[in-house]
Amino acid sequence: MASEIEAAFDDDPALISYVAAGDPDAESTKEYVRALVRGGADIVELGLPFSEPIAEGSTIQGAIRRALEAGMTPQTYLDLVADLDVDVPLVCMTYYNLIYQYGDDRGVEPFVAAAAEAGIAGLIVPDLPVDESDPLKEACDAHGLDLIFMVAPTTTDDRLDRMLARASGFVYVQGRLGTTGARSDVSDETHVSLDRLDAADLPKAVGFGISEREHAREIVAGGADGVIVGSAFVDIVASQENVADRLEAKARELKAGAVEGAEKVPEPERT
Amino acid sequence: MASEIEAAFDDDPALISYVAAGDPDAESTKEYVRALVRGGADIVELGLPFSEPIAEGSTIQGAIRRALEAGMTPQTYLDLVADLDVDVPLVCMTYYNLIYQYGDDRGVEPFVAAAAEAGIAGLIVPDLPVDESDPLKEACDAHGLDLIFMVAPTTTDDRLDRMLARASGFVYVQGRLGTTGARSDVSDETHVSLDRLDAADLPKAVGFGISEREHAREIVAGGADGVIVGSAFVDIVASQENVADRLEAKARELKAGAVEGAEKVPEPERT
Amino acid sequence: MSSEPKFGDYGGQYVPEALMPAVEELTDAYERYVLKNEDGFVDEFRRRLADFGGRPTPLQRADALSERYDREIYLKREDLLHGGAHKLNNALGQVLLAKYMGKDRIVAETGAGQHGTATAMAAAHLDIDCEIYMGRTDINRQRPNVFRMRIHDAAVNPVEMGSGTLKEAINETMRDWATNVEDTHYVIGSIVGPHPFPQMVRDFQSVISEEAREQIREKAGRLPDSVVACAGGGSNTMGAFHEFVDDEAVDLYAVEAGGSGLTIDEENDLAPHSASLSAGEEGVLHGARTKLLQNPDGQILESHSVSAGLDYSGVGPELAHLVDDDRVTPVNVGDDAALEAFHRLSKLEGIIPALESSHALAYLERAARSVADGSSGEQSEPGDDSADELGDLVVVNVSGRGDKDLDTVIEESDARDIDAAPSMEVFNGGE
Amino acid sequence: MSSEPKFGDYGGQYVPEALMPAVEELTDAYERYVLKNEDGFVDEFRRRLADFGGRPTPLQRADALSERYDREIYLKREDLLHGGAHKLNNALGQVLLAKYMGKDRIVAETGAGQHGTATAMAAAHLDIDCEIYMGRTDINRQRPNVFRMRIHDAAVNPVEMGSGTLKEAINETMRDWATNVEDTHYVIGSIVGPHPFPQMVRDFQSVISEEAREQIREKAGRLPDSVVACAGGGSNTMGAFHEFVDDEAVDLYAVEAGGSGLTIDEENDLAPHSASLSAGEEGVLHGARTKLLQNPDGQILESHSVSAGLDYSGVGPELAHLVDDDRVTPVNVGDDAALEAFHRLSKLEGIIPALESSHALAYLERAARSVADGSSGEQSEPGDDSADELGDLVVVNVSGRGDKDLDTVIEESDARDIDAAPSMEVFNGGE
Ligand SMILES: Cc1ncc(COP(=O)(O)O)c(C=O)c1O
Ligand SMILES: Cc1ncc(COP(=O)(O)O)c(C=O)c1O
Repeated sequence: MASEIEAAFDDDPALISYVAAGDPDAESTKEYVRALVRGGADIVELGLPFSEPIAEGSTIQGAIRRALEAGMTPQTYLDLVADLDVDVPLVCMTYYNLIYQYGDDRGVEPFVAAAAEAGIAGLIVPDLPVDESDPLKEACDAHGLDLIFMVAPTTTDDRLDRMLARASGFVYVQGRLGTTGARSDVSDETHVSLDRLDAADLPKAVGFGISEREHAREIVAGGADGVIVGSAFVDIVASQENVADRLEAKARELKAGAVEGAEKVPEPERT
Repeated sequence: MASEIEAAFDDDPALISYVAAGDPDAESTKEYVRALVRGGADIVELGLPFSEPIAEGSTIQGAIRRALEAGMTPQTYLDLVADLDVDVPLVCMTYYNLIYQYGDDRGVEPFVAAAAEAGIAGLIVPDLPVDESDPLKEACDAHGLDLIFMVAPTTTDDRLDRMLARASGFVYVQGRLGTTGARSDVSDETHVSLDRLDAADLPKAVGFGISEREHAREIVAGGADGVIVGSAFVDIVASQENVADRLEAKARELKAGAVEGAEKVPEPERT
Repeated sequence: MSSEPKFGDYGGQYVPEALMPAVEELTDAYERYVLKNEDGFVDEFRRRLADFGGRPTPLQRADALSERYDREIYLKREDLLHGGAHKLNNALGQVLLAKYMGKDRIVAETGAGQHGTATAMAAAHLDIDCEIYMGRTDINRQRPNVFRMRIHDAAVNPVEMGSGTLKEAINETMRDWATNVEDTHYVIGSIVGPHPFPQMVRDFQSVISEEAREQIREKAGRLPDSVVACAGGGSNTMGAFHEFVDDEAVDLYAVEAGGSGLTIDEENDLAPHSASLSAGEEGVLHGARTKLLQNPDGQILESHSVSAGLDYSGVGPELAHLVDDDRVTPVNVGDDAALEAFHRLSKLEGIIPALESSHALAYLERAARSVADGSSGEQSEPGDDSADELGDLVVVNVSGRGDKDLDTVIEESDARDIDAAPSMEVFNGGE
Repeated sequence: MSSEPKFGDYGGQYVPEALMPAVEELTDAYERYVLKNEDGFVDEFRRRLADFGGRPTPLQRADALSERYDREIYLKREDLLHGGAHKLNNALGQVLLAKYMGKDRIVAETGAGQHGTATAMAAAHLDIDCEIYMGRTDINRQRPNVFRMRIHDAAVNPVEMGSGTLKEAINETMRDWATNVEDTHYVIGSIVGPHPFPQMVRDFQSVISEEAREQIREKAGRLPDSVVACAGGGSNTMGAFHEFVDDEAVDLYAVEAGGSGLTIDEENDLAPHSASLSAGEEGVLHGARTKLLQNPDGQILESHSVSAGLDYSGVGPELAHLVDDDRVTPVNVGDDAALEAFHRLSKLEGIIPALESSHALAYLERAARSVADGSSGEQSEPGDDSADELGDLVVVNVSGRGDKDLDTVIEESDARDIDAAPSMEVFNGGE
C-alpha cells in the first residue's frame, strides 16, 4: 500500500516545499504553510531547527538561526504541527541529535511516536546515513512514518542498493554536491542521478538549487517525479514583505513548471 | 724629570677638570677651558668625542653626542687644541679606535705625533687596558706624552703592578665601579684604592662621581693628590645658561674643597 | 591492525550521504597506507616528522616544578615541534595521505589557529592547495596564527556564524568538503568527526606516547604513575595516552577547560566552560556519537574557554569511551588557574606554554594544593579525590608553545588581576 | 684545548680597566669549565641543550629548493631550537657558566630580541636574575620578543641613545656590567666582545656544525660543497662553520645584510647596510679588534638592515680573520632579496624563516640566478664570481624562525611591493 507521501505524487509531478518552522515565529509558519498549499505544494517539508545545520547553505542557516532565536524547540515544533490543518503530508526535516535526545530517555522511539501523533508523515535526516539508520527505520515503520533517504551524485551503486532497500515515501535526489541553496542552473549531475534511479519503484524528487519555473520544468522533463524547493521560499520569508502572497505565487509558478515538464514530450535525441 | 702634568700636582692638590671638546662648538670650548683655568683648574682633560663612549654615564654621553653632531672630528679637535693659549697641561681623553685610525696609515704613531705637536701633554684611553698598551706607550714616550692609566676598585695587585710600571703623569683612581657621572657621596672604594696606592711614586687623582666641594675635601683628606671632575662641569655646559661664569665658580669651589682637604689634619683614628 | 568505526557506543559516521563515499574512500586509504604501510606511507611519514617536524621531541625533567610539587615532573615538549604544537603530527599525516590519495586540495578548520598553521605548513611543504576556515572570534584572538597561515599561502576563510569559534568552523569546513568532495580532503584537526578520523588522528598523534613511554623508562627507569594532558577535541590527549592505555597502573588525566565554572546559562544556551567529558551528555555532533555540551533538547551549547584551542562543545569519541570505562579520569581547571599556570611555567622553567597546555599544567598545582589543603580546589566536583592520586612520577604533555597567546594572556591577566603576571605597566608605559 | 685571545691580529681585550678582572675571571672559568669540563660543566650543558633546548635539530633536505636550484639543498633547522633561534645554544651555555661561577645576576643586550629571549628563557630555567638592554628602535620592531622576555620575568631596559639598535644596546650593557661586575655576568649575544667571548660563544654554537657534519655525511654520504649562513655578529655563522673549517674542500659563505646597497652616507655617518666583512675596515669596537663599518676618522657608522638581528656595525673577530685568510667568503644580499626569500621558504617549504636567516636563503637564489644569467646580481661586487661555486651539495643554516618578524615582513613587503608576498588585502579588509 502506497503511503500518504507516495500518494502525493500520483496525479501530477509533486512540488515539495520547505520552510523552517518558527521562522520568524510559529504563527507565521502556519500562515506560510497554508499559503504554500494554496499555491499547489503537494508535500510540505517543515524544518525542525538544529543549532549545527551542516547540510545547509547560508539561506537556510539564516532561517534556522532566526527560528532558534525565536525559541523554536522540538516540543513547540510538534505543537505547531499538531495545530496545522492542511491536507497535504508533512515531512519533518531535522538532524539526528534532536531526534535522539527527545523525551526523557535517549533513543529515537519517543520522537517518532510524538511526531506520528502530531501528524508528521515522514522524516528526512541529512546527517543519518543509511548504515546508521536501522533503529530509526524500525521506529518509523512501527509508527507508520516514511523514512526518506537522500541520494547524492557521489553515492555508489552499493550504497544506493542499501538505501532503496530501506526507503519509502520518495527518494530525495540531491541535485548537486554541496549544501542547500538557490542556484541559477540545473546541474548535469541531476540528469545522471535520475538515470541511475530509473528502475527504482519509488517516486524521485530532486532538490538542492531549484528556484525557478524553468528549473522545475527541466528537472521533471528529465524524469523526476517531483521537485523540492527550499531556499527560494526561505528567501521570501526572510524578506518579511508580503510573505504569504509571494509564497503562494512562487509555489504556483514552480508547480506550473513541474507540470509543464511532465507535459513536454522529451526530444527523441539530445544534441 | 717630572713631566709637565706631574708638576701640576706640586704646589697644592690638583683640580683636573673635564669638558668634551666641541660641546656645543669649538669656540665655546675655548672659552670654557679658559674659565676653568681662571677658576683654578690645574689640568684640563679635553674629551675627543667617540661615537661609542662605553665608559661614560649619560651626562658625558650627552656632551659627546652634542659635540659629534656639531661636527667635531679628530682633526678639528687638534686644531682647537693648537689654538688654545692656556698655561695648564692639556690631557686628551678618547677611545682607542680614533687614535688607531688617525692619519693615512693605521696605527697609533700619527695621532700621538699630531697631538704632541698641537700641545697635548698626555692621553687617557679608557678602553685600552694595560696589556694592549705597549704600542701606544712607546709612541707617547717618543713624543713626550704621558700615558695615564685608570685604576679600578676591581684592579688586582698584579695588574696594578703592570700599570704602575708603565704609568706616568698621574694615576687615575676610579672612585667607584660603573661609568662617569655625578653622585651625591664619596664611595668607600675610593679610600680602599688610595690606601693600595700609598706606595706609588706618582700623584694620585680620583675621578668618577665628584661634584661637590665636600667630596673634593674628603677625597684629598683621604690621601689623594688631586680630584678629577667631569659631569659636574658638563651639566653646566649643557644648561647653556651663563656657562663660563658658572664653570669658573664651580672650579673655584672644587679647588677650594681640595685645598681644604689637604690642610685638614686627618683624625688619628676613624670611629 | 584494523579499523573499527566505533569505540563502545561512541563514534560512527553521522554525515550527509554526499560525504559517505569520501569517508569510505578515506577509510580504505587509512587502512592501506596508515595501517598496512602500503607504498611505504608510514616510513615517509615518520621520516618527514623527524626531518621537517623535529621529532623526537624531548621529555624534560622540570626541575623547578618537581621541587614545587615534591614529586618527579616530566614535560613532553610538543611545544618544540615545528609550528609550535603537537598539531603537526596529525596535519602532516593527513596532508601526506591526501597526496597518496591523489587529492588536489585540502580544507581544514581551526580554532586556536594551531591546526590551521600546521596544516598550512604541511600543505606548503607537500605542495597542495589549502583553505582554512576559522571563526571570526578566533581570528580576532589568534592574529599571529592568521598571518602565519597566509604567509604559507593558505587562504583563511572567516566564519561569521554563531559564536565564531571552532564549532562553526567545523560546520563550514564540512560544507566545503560536501561541495568539493571529489578532489578535496578534509584535514580534521582533532580526534573528532566521523570514522576513520578519530582513529586515524589518534594514530598520527600516538607518536607522542610512543616516544614518552620510551623516554620515561630511560630517564626514570620505570613507567609513570600518571600522564596529564589537556583535552579540547582530545588529539594531544589521546596522543599522549594511547601507548599507556594498556599499562593499567598508569593513571590518565584529561584536563578540560573549566572556563569560569561548570554551570550552564540556560537562558542563552551557553556553557561558560568546555568540559564535555566532565559535564557533557551523550549525543551526535560533527559525524560522531560522543559526549557533548547540549541542552535537554539536544541543541549544542556555545562553549567558552580563555583558550581558543579548547573552546569546543564536543570531544573525541574514544575519550568519551575511555572515560565511561574508567580508564581516563576527566578533570578540569578554570581560566584563572590556566593563566596562572602559564605564568608559572614561563617564570620557573623558561618555557612559555600554550594556554591549552597551561590547563594540564594547572592541574598539577590543584593536585598539589589539594594534598596540602585536604581539599580538591574549587572547580572540582565534590567528592573528587583524584587530585592526590597523581603519584610520584608524572608526565605532563606540553602540547604547544604560547607565543600565539601573548596578547590574550597580557590582556586577560590584567583584566582578572592574575597574581603571577608581570604588571601591565611593563607592557604599556614602562618603556 | 686552550684559550687564545687573538685570531691573527683580530680580537683582544679592549675594555675599561674595571672590567678586566671580570674578563680574566671569565677566561679562567671558560678554560676550566668549558675547555676542561670541570665539574662536568660540558656534560650538563649538553644534557640541558638536548632536554630543554630540543637538540639535535634536524638537517632537512629541502625538496622544493633542491628542485628549484638543481642541486641538493639541506637546511639546518635551528629554527626548531627552543625559543626559535640558535641563540639558545649560547645563552644556555653562558647562563649555566654564570651559575658555575657563582654569579647572582646576568645582563644581556639584544637586537632582534632573539638573544634576549633566549637569555631570559635560560635565566628562568636556571633561576637567576636577568636584565636585558634593547634599543628603542628594536623594541618597536620586535614587540613579540619584548613580551616574551617579560613573561619570563626578565626586565627589559630600553636604550634611547643613538639609533636605538644593537650597537647602543651593547654599549649600555657594558656600562651595566662595569657597574655591577662583581656579582653580574654579561651574557654577550654573538661572537663579539673581548676575549674570551668570541671563542667561548663560538664553542657553544659549534654544536650546529658538529651535528650538521655528522648529519650530512649520513644523509648525503659526503661532506657538502658549501655551507651558507647569515652573518650579523656571526655566532650562527661560526656555529655553522666551525667544524668544517679544517675541511678545506668545503666552501664557507657568510651572507651579510646588504640593506639597500653597499654605499655609505657620509653626510650622516650612516651605512644603509650591515656588511662589515664585505665593506668594513679594521678597527676596535666593543672590546675587540675586528672589521667595522666606520668613517675615515674611526667613528662607527649606524648600520641598517630590515633584519634587526643583522643590524650591527661590527662582526666577530674570528670571521674577520677567516675572511682575510680566504677561508670564508663574505657575500651579501639586500633587504628586498631577503624579504623575497622569506616568502619563498614559507610558501615552498612550509618553514617561516627569521629575516636574518632569509639572507642566507636569498643567497641561494642569487647564486642560482647568476649561473643562469651569467651575472652575479646587483648587490655583488663586480668580478664576484663566487655565486656559481656553491656546488652540488649545499647546507644552509636556518638560524631561526620568523614568527617574530611577521609584522615587519607584512609592512615592508607591502611598502616595497615584494612580488612573492601575499597581497596586503588579505591582512586588512580581506576578512
Ligand atoms: C597547543 C594545543 N593544545 C591542545 C589543543 C587542543 O586540541 P586537542 O584536544 O585536539 O589536542 C590545541 C588546539 O588548538 C592546541 O593548539
Ligand atoms: C635568527 C637569527 N639569526 C641570526 C642572527 C644574527 O646573529 P649572529 O650573526 O650572531 O648569528 C640573529 C640575531 O638576533 C638571529 O636572531
